[in-house]
Amino acid sequence: MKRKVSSKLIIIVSLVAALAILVPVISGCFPGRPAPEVKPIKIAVTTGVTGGFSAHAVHHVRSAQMVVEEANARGGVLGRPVELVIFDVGDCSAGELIAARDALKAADVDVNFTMWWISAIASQYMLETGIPMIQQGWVSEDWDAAWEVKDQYPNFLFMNRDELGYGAPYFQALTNPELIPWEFPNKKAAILTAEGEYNARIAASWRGEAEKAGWEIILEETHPWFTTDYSPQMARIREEEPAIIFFNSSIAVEPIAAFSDFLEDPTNSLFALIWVIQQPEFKDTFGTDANGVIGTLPGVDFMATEYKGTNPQYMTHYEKGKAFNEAYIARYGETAGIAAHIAQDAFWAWAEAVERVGDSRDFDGVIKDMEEHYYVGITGRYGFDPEIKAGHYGPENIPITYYQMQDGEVQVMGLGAGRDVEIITPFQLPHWIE
Amino acid sequence: MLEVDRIDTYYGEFQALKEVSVNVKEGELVVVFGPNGHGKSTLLKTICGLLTPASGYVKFDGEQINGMPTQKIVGMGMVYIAEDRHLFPDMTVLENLKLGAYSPHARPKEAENLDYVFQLFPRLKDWRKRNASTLSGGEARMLAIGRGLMSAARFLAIDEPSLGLAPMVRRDVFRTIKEINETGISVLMVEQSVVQISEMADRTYLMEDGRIVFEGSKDEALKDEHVKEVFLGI
Amino acid sequence: MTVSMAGNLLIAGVAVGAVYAIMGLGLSYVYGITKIFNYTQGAFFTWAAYIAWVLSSGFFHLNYAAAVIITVATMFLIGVGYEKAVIRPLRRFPEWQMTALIVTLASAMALDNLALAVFGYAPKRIPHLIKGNFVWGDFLITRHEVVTLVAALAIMFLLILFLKKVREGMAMQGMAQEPVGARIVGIPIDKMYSYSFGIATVLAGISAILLAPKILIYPTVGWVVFIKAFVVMVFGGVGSIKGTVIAAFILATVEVFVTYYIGGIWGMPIFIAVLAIMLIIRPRGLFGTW
Amino acid sequence: MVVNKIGRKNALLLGGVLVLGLLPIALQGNARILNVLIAALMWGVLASAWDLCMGYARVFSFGHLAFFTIGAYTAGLTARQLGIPPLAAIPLGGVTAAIFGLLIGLLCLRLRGVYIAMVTFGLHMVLQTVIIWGRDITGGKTGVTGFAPLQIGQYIFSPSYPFFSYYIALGIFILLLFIIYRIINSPIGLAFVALRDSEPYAKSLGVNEYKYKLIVFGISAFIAGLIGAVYIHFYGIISPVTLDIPIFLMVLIMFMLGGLGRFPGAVIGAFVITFVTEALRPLLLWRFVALGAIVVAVTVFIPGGLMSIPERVRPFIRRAFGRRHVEEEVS
Repeated sequence: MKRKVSSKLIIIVSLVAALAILVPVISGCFPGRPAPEVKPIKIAVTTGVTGGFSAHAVHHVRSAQMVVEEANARGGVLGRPVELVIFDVGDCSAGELIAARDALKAADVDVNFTMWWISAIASQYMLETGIPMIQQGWVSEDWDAAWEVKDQYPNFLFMNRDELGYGAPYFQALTNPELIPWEFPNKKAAILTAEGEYNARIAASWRGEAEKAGWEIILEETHPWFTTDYSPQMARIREEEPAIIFFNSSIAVEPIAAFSDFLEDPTNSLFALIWVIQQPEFKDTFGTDANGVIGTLPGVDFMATEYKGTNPQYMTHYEKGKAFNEAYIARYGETAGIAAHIAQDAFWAWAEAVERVGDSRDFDGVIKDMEEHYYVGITGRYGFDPEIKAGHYGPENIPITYYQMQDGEVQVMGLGAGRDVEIITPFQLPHWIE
Repeated sequence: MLEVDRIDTYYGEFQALKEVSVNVKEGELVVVFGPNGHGKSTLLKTICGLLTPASGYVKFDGEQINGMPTQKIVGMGMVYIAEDRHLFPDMTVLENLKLGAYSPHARPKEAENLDYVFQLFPRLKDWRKRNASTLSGGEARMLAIGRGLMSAARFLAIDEPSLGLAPMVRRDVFRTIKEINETGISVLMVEQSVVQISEMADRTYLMEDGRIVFEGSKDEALKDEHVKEVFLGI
Repeated sequence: MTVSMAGNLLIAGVAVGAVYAIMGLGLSYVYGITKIFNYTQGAFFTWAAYIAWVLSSGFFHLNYAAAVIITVATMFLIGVGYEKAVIRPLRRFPEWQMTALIVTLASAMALDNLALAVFGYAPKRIPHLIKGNFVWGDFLITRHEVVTLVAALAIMFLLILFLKKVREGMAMQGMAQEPVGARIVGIPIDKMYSYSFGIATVLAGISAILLAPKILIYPTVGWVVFIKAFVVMVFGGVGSIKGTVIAAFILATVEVFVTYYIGGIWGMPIFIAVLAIMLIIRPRGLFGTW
Repeated sequence: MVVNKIGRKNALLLGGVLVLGLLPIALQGNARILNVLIAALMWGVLASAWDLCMGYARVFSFGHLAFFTIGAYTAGLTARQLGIPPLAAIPLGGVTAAIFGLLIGLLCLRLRGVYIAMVTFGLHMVLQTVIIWGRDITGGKTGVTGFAPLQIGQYIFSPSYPFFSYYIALGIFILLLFIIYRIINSPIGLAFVALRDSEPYAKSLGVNEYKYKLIVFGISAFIAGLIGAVYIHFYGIISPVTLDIPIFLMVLIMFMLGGLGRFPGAVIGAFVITFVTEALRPLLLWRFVALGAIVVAVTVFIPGGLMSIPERVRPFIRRAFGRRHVEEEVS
């Protein structure tokens, strides 16, 4: 009996002790900061540094760091210093995004710049906070759930809507004799697609347009992310020799692996990527071996290229972009990835709106102002359409750009969408085509 | 040659050996008797380094060996022949014997020792291509002893060589051990039953509940009242 | 499907199978000898590839043969060091194999992410050992693939020879079959554990050198190969060298044909489905001994 | 002595529950921490169910994350397509997972350890592919969304109502952990504990071992599926990201770190890993390097897992206080 009493006592004491220890420890994991004299503007960058998009997120984070330094050098936003809050959402699973949302709310940020989120519903939770959320781009159907309630939550914008660029218009451009003056040996195409909704939708749209034009799809294939062995697919390609190989993937590793295998024994085919051609890895891996590979991107992105056109409007983008590229290379020793450029434009478009509104906490007001004004950046002129919550496309706004690897560099081949393309640098026949 | 001085050995919190002292002189054949589960095997395992005593020490040729890894002890010329044999089941008899001579000092004498083992157990030679797992109890026992001899040991610690053997085979095994002993190899053997082999032992110990309760020559053992009580039920 | 098509696919399957075989041998070897389920094998693969890259095309621009030798030697030291630092302290405790499982898992996680932090996500390429192709009519095989195939078979025979004829190899096998027996005859267990890890890590290194020119190097590359090697090991029968090699060729060929006919996304699931069917028919794998 | 010991253990468990119950009040409803706690509770249940299988029944399963996902998808899809209310959809998720568990168990439980791991991992891989491939039904990589949430009055079980949701999650947590606890202390559970400690006992158990393993496998699949269904109702989404290797590793590490086959260990591991991961987040790229290194270091120093600390400390205390219970313990 005596022992029982003592064990009860132990339990009560340990309980109290546990609570006393647990609460500060857990709270300690989430430190709050003492408020400084001038309240800084807090901008958040929410991106999957450790997830599957790690390669892009790195550029996103670096670019954000540069933008904040530059903003502070210019005297901040609204005369207040700008502070950067980076939040890693890993693999973008729901739990990660909820944690991000709660952390950003706790940090009381003024705006949230995101890269590409897969978990749309979690984005909806983020929208509930009212914090403006400016996302780099995605296929809007992925946002179905959030899309339905977009009137309820006006506080988000897309920089781009990717489905406008890569699907049907891309096929049209590839078969546009002005852009690509090459007589196709046959009307066969192979589509190699990475798993996931984003690429699946692009593939479906591309395929639909190709079939409408009477082309035969000899191979349509979905591979897992980070697939690096394409020998069976290449075997099929070597047998059928399709005129176009459309490689539709968002991670540079995949096209690099596929293209190296392709080069072992190439066929007379165009090798067409989507925006991955602008990831520095691709260029750095192949150098001049890749001469002839084609890619596309919504928005002008003049990194590491020379603009040979004469359009003064694009000249502006080019000068700005070139300055940024040089600063980026000077600082990080490598070419900026695609996410870096859009991150620049997203911030300055927002900052200009805040300066006009005069209050960073007027969330709806800032977004409304962004929708009402144009911003001229590195990648294009941004005028946001309130209907689609995204930047306008078109030669005046965000042009669709087609690229080709020439002399080991990514060159702008043409600007425009579909059949309406302004030629900048003439197409060169890929070196592997006989 | 071997001095065991007041060792205590634990299995977790269970104390299996309590201040056990045993010694074996050069060329002697010493037998430790005792009922099952009273710490005899633990004693041998502690001596040859499979277990580490919590206190006390084990000396071999005057050098302290408790705490040494087994392979070093084997290298010094002591080998343990286990009760449950621990042969390599998926290897042939010959491979088992070869691995017996793994220790660097035994390697030069490998061929010589192999001849000796085949001479002692001619049947092993016939079975040298057979898998060890297919051997019967008596055959496996022979192989275990043979493998022990391959290590060019000067000291054998044999754990219950008679366990599970038919009386005829048992006698064979004992006779062989005696023969080995007569070539000058010291033997410390552990047995359950005192009667069978008491005549071949130079000295005997009785172990009960982890303690040595009797020490003396074989004649003294057979006369001792306590020993009789334990083993003969008198 | 034409004959040349089938032939080329078969060649592709055999070439991929050779790499799975080497990697599978490493896993099977560690598991057979130490009964440790070594998750770190995949991370070692990744690191071996990065080391080879740093030595050859990355920074030092060494002669490729020198790079290979240094990589293999480094991998042996890494394997031995890993065993000594991380696995050996665990071995004193009961049920340590289970604990080893978590340690190797966590090390794999740490090492993969370390590669990400150090080298970034940009994929790296290392050159083929030999450039060029062999072509007979419609059939094509790269010289590199031939080297891989020869290496796989050579490693298989060397391993069998080592385990059957060399005293150290026999001792390792003895240790696997009967650990206490191995201690009794004076086999230095600690050393044998370290060496087994060293050898397995070397096998991971060799497969990395052979595979990396074909599949690029990126921080999680080892996982994909690891999982496939794991399936290969189980299919062939754990601990069986011959079984592992045969299983590697069968599964790689199946994978190549499935990718061709159904799509790449089905490669892995079918790979595993074949394994499941196999295990239901033969619960110990092709040549499993237990 | 023995009775007293179990009594003390129960009291400790009760105390743990009490602490968990009081935490939100102590934290003054801090939404951020509460949402992380809810995640820890859910992972705690999954890790415990997995541990029941791996630590007690010694079935080397790699399929529990798949069961979790099956439960989640079943609940989400039936709720969306058929409009089934959450209270029916959640158990349905559990039952479906259990059916899959029993089928897989029937196939593979006679195999040996690693082989079971491979077959169950096969389920994991196939499931991932089926989800991506069947995008018309499953939503592909985007996942399942858009169904009625679990709602009581104006309160919704979602990250937007952390205080309310925490108690719902805690209730489910206690219920499911109680089931696991009862199984561990049932004759089957005790038989498994005895089995892992002594081989001869395994033989005396004979033919029934297969049956018992199957039962435990089914139950733990059920619990995993159920908590998966709870997960999707809480977050409103599940996607195949859940089946990616990092999460798989994290859950495995949770119960391994807590202590394999030491009952509340999995829960403790889940809490530790969830919070450490969260606390390390500012390290960005170095986060998982640090996490992995910490787990390796902790395991090398405490090989039996966190739950073995008392056992390992006890002899030292005993020695320090000079009390010797050696004989008593053995008898």
